Parts: sequence; C-alpha cells; structure tokens
Amino acid sequence: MSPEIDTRPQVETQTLEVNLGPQHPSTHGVFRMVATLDGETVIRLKPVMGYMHRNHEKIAEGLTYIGCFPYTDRLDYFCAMTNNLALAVAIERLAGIQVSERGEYIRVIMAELTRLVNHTAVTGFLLNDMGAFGTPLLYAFREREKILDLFEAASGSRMMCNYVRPGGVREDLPAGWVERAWEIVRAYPKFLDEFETLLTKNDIILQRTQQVGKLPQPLAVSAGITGPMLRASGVNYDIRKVDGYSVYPRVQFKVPLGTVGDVYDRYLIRILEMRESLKILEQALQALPTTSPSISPKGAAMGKAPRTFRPPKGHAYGRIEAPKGELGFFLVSDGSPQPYRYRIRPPSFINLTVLEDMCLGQKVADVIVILGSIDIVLCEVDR
Amino acid sequence: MLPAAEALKTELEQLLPGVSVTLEGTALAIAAKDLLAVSRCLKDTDRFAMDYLSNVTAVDYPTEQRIQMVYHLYSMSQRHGPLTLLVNVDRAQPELESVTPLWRSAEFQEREVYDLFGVRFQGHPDLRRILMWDGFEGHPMRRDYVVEDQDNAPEPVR
Amino acid sequence: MSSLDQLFVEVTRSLVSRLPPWLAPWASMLATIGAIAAAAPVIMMYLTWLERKLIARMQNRLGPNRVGLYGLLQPIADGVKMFIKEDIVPRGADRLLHLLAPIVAVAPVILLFAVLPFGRNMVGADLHVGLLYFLALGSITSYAIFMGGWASRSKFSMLGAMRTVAQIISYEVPGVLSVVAVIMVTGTLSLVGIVEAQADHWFLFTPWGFVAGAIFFMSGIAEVNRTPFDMPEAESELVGGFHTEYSGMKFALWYMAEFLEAFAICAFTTTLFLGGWQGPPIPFWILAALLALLVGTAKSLALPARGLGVLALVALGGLYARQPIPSWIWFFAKTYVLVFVLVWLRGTFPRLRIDQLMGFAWKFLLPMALVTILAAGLWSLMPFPYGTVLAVLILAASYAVLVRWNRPASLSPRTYVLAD
Amino acid sequence: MARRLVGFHVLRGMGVTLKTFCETYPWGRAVLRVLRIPSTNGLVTIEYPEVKQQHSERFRYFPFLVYDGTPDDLRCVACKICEQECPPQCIHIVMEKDAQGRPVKVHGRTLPAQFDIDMSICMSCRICVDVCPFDAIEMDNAYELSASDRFEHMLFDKQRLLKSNEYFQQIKPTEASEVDQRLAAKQKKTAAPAQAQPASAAPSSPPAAPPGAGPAAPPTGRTPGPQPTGPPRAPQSPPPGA
Repeated sequence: MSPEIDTRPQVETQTLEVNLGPQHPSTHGVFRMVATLDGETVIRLKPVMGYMHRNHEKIAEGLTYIGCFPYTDRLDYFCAMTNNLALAVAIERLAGIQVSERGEYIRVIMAELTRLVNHTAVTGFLLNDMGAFGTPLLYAFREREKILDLFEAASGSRMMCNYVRPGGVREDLPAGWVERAWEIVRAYPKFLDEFETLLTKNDIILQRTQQVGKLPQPLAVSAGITGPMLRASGVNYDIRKVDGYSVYPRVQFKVPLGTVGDVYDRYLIRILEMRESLKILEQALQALPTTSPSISPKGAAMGKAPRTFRPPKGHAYGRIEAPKGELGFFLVSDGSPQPYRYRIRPPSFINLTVLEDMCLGQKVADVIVILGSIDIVLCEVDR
Repeated sequence: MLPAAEALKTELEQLLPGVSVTLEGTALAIAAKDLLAVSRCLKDTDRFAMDYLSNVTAVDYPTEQRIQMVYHLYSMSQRHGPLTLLVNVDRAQPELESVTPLWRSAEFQEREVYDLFGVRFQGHPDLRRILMWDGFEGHPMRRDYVVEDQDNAPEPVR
Repeated sequence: MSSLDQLFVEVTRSLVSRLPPWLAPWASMLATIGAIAAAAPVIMMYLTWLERKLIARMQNRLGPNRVGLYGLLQPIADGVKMFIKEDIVPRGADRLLHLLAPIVAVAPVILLFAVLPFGRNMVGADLHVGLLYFLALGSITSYAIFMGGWASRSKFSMLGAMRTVAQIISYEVPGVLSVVAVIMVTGTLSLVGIVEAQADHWFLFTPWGFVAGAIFFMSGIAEVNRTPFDMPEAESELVGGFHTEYSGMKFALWYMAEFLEAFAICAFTTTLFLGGWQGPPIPFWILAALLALLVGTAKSLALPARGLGVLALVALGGLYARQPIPSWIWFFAKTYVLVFVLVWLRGTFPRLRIDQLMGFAWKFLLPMALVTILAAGLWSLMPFPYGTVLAVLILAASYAVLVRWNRPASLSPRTYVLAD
Repeated sequence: MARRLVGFHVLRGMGVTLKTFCETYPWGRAVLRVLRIPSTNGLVTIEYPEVKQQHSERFRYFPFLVYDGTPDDLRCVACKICEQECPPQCIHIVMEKDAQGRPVKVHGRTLPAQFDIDMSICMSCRICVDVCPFDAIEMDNAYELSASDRFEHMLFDKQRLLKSNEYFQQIKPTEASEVDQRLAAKQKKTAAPAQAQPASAAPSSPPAAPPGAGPAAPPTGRTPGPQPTGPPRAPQSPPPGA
C-alpha cells in the first residue's frame, strides 16, 4: 500500500524523528515507536519492543506442565482465563486428555466473560487515546469490575485466575455463582446500548476513526493478522468456528465482519462481538450440566501430583480464539514432566507486523489511535 | 479438506520432483534447501491454498547438533490446517532462506528466532534482534545458554 | 446597608470617603485592583476543584474529598505542592524565555477582568472600547504558548507550540466576527452598554444571537485549548504539549492561565449573550430558602454546622426578603452554568485531529459568523415578525448548506455482515 | 430529520454523561425517577480505609500453615513436595533433626524446624495447596501487608505463617469443612487398624522424652505414649454437614 505522500516541489523542510515511548502515556505498556515525521505526517515508523521481555518460554522449560499455568495469567493480563484455556487445550492435544462435560461449559463461560472484559476495556482505552478524558474508560472499568468479581468468586483471584486445568477447571463453581452470572449477563446489553449512544454515532469519533489505519484484506491474511482486526477487514476466520474446539459447535452465534477495515470497523466489530458473546453466555449458562464433575479424573490426579504427569514424546500445537486473536501453544515433549520446548504464538506480537503499513501517510494523532485499535498488551508482545 | 499425511507426501513429491519429504507423525520433514520451493507450491496451488502462516519457531537439539525450524500452515480460504513443516538446520552454522517474501507474518517471528536461537535468514527484509537489546551477545533460548547471575548482568546498551 | 445589590459599591464608597480627598481616587483604584487581583487566583483554584468534582461525578466517582470537607482544601494543597516541587529546566532550554513564557501567559488573562461588569456599576474600568480591549488581550496567549513551546527545546513541546499558534489564530477570526454582530446591534463597544442593551431580552434568545453565542463560545474553547479542541496539550500523543517541560510554580502559572482564561471566556459569553448581570426580579428569600434546604440536607456536614448555616441563611433571607436577587449573584450564576457546560464537554468528548480542527474553523465557523452578521442586520432593521423569520430562514439554510458541503464523504453509514 | 442533524448524536452522548452525573446524587436519582429515565449505577467508589471491599470466600492472597489446637501441633510434616512444586521456588523448608541427624518424630510425624516463604516472590497461585497431601498449607486472604523493607519483613518464617484451624474455618467455612471431613475420614481409616494392634501388643513403654535439641523451643506439654484410640487432636465437635 504505497502512501500518497505529497511529492510536489515545496519549501525544503527537515524531517523530525520523534520517539513515541517507551515512557509514553498511551502505548499500552512499555512499547516504543521511532517515528520520522514530515510536519504532522508519518513517513517511517519502526516499532521497538523487548522492554518487557522476561523469556517466559525459558522459565517454562524448568517447570512442570501444571507449574506453567500461573505464568500464563501474566501473558495477557486482561484475559487470564483464555490464556490458561489455550495452554490447557495444547496439553490435552499433546497427552490426549478427555475433558469433562461440565468443565467444557465452565471454560466456555469463562472465555466469553473474558472476551467481554477485554473488548470493553479496549474500547475504553481506544477512546482514552483519542482524548476523551477517561469517561468511556471508567464506564468500561465499572462493568469490568463486576465480571472480575465473578472470576474472584470462582477462581480466587480477579486477574491472575490460574483456574483452567487440562481436563476441566481446578475447582467447581461456588454456590450462587450461576445466578450472579445470569444477573450480569442480563444487565450487560443495557450497558452496551448506553455505551453505543455515547460513542458509535458521535461525530467527533466518526471523523477521528473513519478511513484511518485501513488494512486491506490480502495484507491482513498474508501478515497473519487474527482476531477482530482480521474480521474488520472482512475475512471470515474465527477459530471458534474453524476449529470448533470445546462446545462452540453446540452453541449458535454469528461472526461479525467489517467492510473497510479501518479503526471504526475494528471498534464496531468488538462491540458486535460482545453482543454475540452475550448470546453464547446465555446458551452456555442455560445448558450447564450439573451431573458430570468439573474436571476429568486424569486431570484431577494431575493437579494433585504434577511430577507424575509425563506426556508421551512428540509435539502438539493447540490454539484458541483469544479476544486479541489466535493464541497458540506449541509444546514439544521428551517424556519428562517438564516441557522440552514451550512456544507461545502471541496474537498482539504478530498483529503489530502491519503497524507501519497502516501508519504511513497518517497524522501523529492517528498513530496513537491506530495502535490503540490494534489492541496490544506488552506482556504478551514481549513474553 | 487436507488429505492425510501420506497422501500429502506423495502429492508433494509428484508436484516437486527433486524434493525429498519424510513423515514424522502428522508433520512433513523437508530439507533446508527445498523449503522455499515447497512453501511456494503449498501457497500457490489452490489444492492446498496455504495462505496463512500461523506460527514459525525453532527447537534446539544440542545433543544431535541441529536446530529444527517448525512452520504451522493454515488455509483461511479453504479453512483447513494445520500443516506442520519441520526443517533441520545445522546448529553450528544455522542458515536458512526466509519465507517472509511469501508470508509477511514470518517477519517478526523469524526475527525472534534469529534473536533467541541465532538462525540467520537470507532474504529477510530487516534481520535485527527484536526482543533483546542490540548490544546483547548470545542466544538465550539455546539449551546450552548459561543464565548469568542477574545481579551483575551487563548494563543494557540502548 | 440599604440594598444587597449595591453592597460592595457602598462599602468601598464609605471606606474611601473617610480618606483625605486627594487620596480618594488612588484608594478606590487600589481597592478595585486589589479585589480583582485577590479574586483571580481564588476563582482559579476553586475552578480546578469544581472541575475535578464535576468530572468525577460524571464518571461515577467521588472526586477529591479527603483534604478538608468535600475536598475544599484540595486546591490549597495543590498550590502548596506546586510551590514545593522542584522547578526543572531542561539543559538545552533557553532559560530566560522558559521563565518568561508562563508570566506572559498569565498577565493578560488577569488584565481581562478589568473591563468585566460583575454587577450593576461594579466594573473595574468602564472603557468605551471594552470589547476591543478583550479581543486584543485574548490573542497575547498564543505568543506566550509559542514562547513556552520553543524555549523547552523538546520535540513534543515544539509540535504542541506549532499546533497552538495555528489553532488560536484560526479560531480568533470566527470569534471576532461573531462579536461584530453584537456590536452592530448594540452600537457600542462598551461592555456595560452591551449589558444594559440586553435589559428586556437577552441576545441568546434572538436567532442570530444564539448562533453568534455558540460560535463565540466554541472559538473561546478553542482559544483556551480545552476539549474537544485541546490538540496543543494532547496528553495521548504529545505527552503534555507545550507545557511538557514545565514543573513546579511555572506549571502552576500555566495552569492558572488556562483556567482563568476558561473562566474569562465563560464570563464574556455571559456578558455578551446572556445579559451579564441582568436577571428577572425574583425576590431574594426564594434563593435563601433554596440554599437553606441544600445546607440542611447535606449529610456529611456536622449537625451543629448545618444548623448554624441554615439559621444564617434564614436570617439573611428575612433581612433582604423583598429585594430582587442581586446583580452580581446573577452574573456568577450564569458564568458557572457555562463553566459546567465547559467541564461537561471535557468529560464527554475525545479531541479533534488538528486538520479537522482547522477545517471546522475556516470552513464552518467563519462562513456561519458572516451569515450571522447578515441575519443580525435583518433582525434589527426589519419590523418584528419579518426580521426574525427571515433571519431564522437564512441561518438554517446556511447551516444546512455548510453541513452538506463540509460533510467528509467518509462518514457513510456502514453495514456489517453477521456471517456464521 | 433530527436524527441526521450533525449535532444530534453529539447531544445524546452528552445526555449519557449528564444522566451519570445526576445518578450519583440522591436528588439526581429522584429527578431521574420522576422523568422515568432508567438509571442503575449510582456511586461505585468505595472509600477504602473506612469501607473495606467485600471479597468472596475463595479470595486467595498468601499461604499460611494450619495447626490444630496448639501451634506445635501443625499438620506439616516437612515432606518438601510444595517446595519442589512451587513455580517461583519461594518456599524453603528444613526438617527438624536431632543431634545425630535423624529426623525427630513427634506423634509419629516429622515436623519442620524452619519453614520460610518469601512473600515478595510468592505469586499466590495456590499450587502448594493443591499438591500438599496433608492439607497443611492453605491460602489466606489478609492483603494488608505493606512493609517498609523487602527482605526482612516480607520473608515470613514459621512463626508468622502459623494460624489456627479455627481461623481457617472462620475465613473459609466451606473449604475448611471439606478439609476437616477429608482429615476426619483419613483419621478413621488410620485409627481403625491402630485399634486392632494395641489389643494384641502389650502397651510399650513410653518412648524417651524428645531431646531438647533443635532451635525451636522444646515442645512441652506433649502426652508421650502410644496413640490413644480416639482422634489425638483436641476433640473437635463433629464437623457440621457441609
């Protein structure tokens, strides 16, 4: 996509090289962009990462498979539950562990609640990057707190849940949890409507987001973009539908697709995805089986004595539709209780590949908005 | 749908005569030299239409003196996959052609493999360290990398 | 103490009359200057407190309530913090300009209050060219901001300064033109004259007055760099815009300049379009009763204090029951309503991008201001029914044309496929 | 027509903010009720020091060691499983040994002389509780632990970690009752065969009083002699049916 930079002969001006980050109020963590500006227009933009790198993969090679779970909470700290789920799916594919029926439904409920939390927070931060003085962000966080209290009631911690295990979930849901979940799921659409009246047709937001940071479809597919960003460009690829893992095939829901693929489409796709998640939650809460245990016997035994779990030699790649995109775990096992190789396929990291392509020719103010619409979390980018 | 591994192997060998494809479970192990040929064939023939390279990573086997590159390929248009490609590279002189010209998603992941494993990729548009700071020596994800004492780690040069 | 309305005027007159005659003019001048110089920082401090409380309430929060009752001592705490904070000057900065910029920013803003009619014959200096004085002083802040941005020698400040100059200049033009309509109708530049001209009907309720007032208020917001026009100090991309490199007392001066000018814009909009201190003759006891009710039901106020407050207000209500609500209360009430609108905008909207900002000023506000002058002319010359109707028609037509012409093609509504 | 006007949606957006503004005041809520505008939220801020947030029962912060009856009666047998399984390796256990280096047995159970958890490293992931075969370690929910220095204060030694089973029942009733049921069941299993043995073997002489070695204060007040048939712990009331 060659940027149409004004090449008519002009007054000879110098380009300005600005470091946006790593200490910068709106880079979602410690992320730096070396931007070369011609006045306000961006000519070159090189992302610089690695400030948050703590090599989670090397640490995991010294831990048991169960020991890795608390570390996955710290990957994308907005969606601890889906990070655990991705690792659990990978281990189950590696060792062929069966998941109990009730465990599957609890996992889907937790994953969709995490999607609500993530998309609400991201929309709030996107508005904060555009300059709204925190009001949409605080409305988003007010709703997020209610769901985090649900996570705390079930797993024991609001953000670092460490709740999903291969074979199901670590502990069964406490009494009264399902009723509280129903309350929140029923109250959420009202909040979304209020959120949309504040944002979706607001003229200032329309001007700031439409035709900004457009991502054409072929570039999106070739660059391995996944998640709401890909669907905003119109590609119908949702891993919940493609792989059909867990109980998603038994649940009816739609996949919203955008047309232009700019910041406005990504924003609205996230809002529509939240409405779809609410439909999934209603169906999952309705069909939650009460008979089967929340974790399969093999999974429970593994939880009790992690050292005894020795998966067969070989490798496996498990992936799920995390709120930010395709989160995958590639595990190589050499028969010992510790993974030989533990690779994380981070959606935020790979979605950043096209940051420069989208920002060329845009204004400085748009670079921040585009970065906000990509929805990255630096702990997952740097691992 | 993607054919079973054996049928895939035979089909590939018919399409690309000089290529030797061996089977490892459901994955296809190919030699380093025909990586580009196989990937272009997988990407362009509409029978496979592997237009989405989901994951590029490396696994270090110090005892066998080799680093194994792992590619997970999917097709977004025909919604099938994964097809796992395994490529072995000598551990002392790890050299390989880059697949970034075919799939842009490999750009950052190959830079990460170069940074953490030391595998050089020819034809990569911008092969630099991505996670470590530029002045860092050594490749931390290699199994023989000694994690030096944290207290007197060298001051990062930035 | 005959009338509450002229309370301050009589107090100063009685004090001044005790002095020897040759000293009297100096003393009254000193009294006025003293009043304004003391009121300005207090207004500024409690404007920051008010803004933090209002925005907090718009976000389901409480706002400062730890420092003193309802957080009333918070501004004083902020002031002390600003005094104590180290004043860092970047190494490459031009020290003199770096020091001068905040001073040049604050001085003209305090001078603005000289011509402002706070109440019936309560005005610092009743200049015949009061409005011109206001417009002239209003544009000095762009120099100060550019000085600050340039002197800090940092890329962010530089970008912020460049944006400010562009923004303030392009928003002064529609601001001044919208005021021309008022001058044309009232025939005088003196603010006191304008307020008196609005005795029976406020300009805001005339067709051209409403549009001119909206344009003046919007260009005022842009001149003060507040949301949705706060590009120069856009936190999200320029970290702090022109005052990134300021800290300590200099930053406090920047803060004071910004808030005082915001208050001045609201005050002048009230004076020009909302009838300044003019107000319907509501008896004073209604206001006193309302305040007593408010103080009585304040839960977190200690019981004795609450009782005392109610008693004082009832006594005051009784004393001045018959008199109308004093003019200066009307003035401050209207101004603080506009301050609430200012804060309300800041709590709701993201900011416009710099090129959209410019487009809005030149391509929308400027033509509308010109049309408003035409409408004002028609309204004032033609007899009642025709003038108003014609003005409304012209304004509506021009609004529609401009909106259609300005509408960027991209704002087409989108359809979203829900695939499975 | 009004919907397409430029400013219409801008004003509706401001309406949302105004409604939230009014919701936080009692008079505001009254006005909203009169105008029949649905309003749900009101103030969500909790003024922390005065009002504490209500945590759910499973809220976990840092682990603690459980003891029944007296602090010397702790359940931990220093088997070091949790030390191995702890991902950040923040638990350090030293088994109590007598002069010759043989582990000291009290009541037929070994016990830790030293049990440190470095709370600045612990990430409260609850894996130690999952893997502990003796239910000796549980998760606490006291989170007000701010300290001035990181090393001395945040390194919890055995004394600071020990908390009674009653405390555990008080903060986590359902979990505590499950643990007690499990222990009681295990107790019945071990107590049953013991009942058969004393009938046959003559009551052996009480073992020598445990030597005074070991840094911890010598456990006094311990009733030597073979395990009486009933539960050796302080007799608890039968755990209420969960």
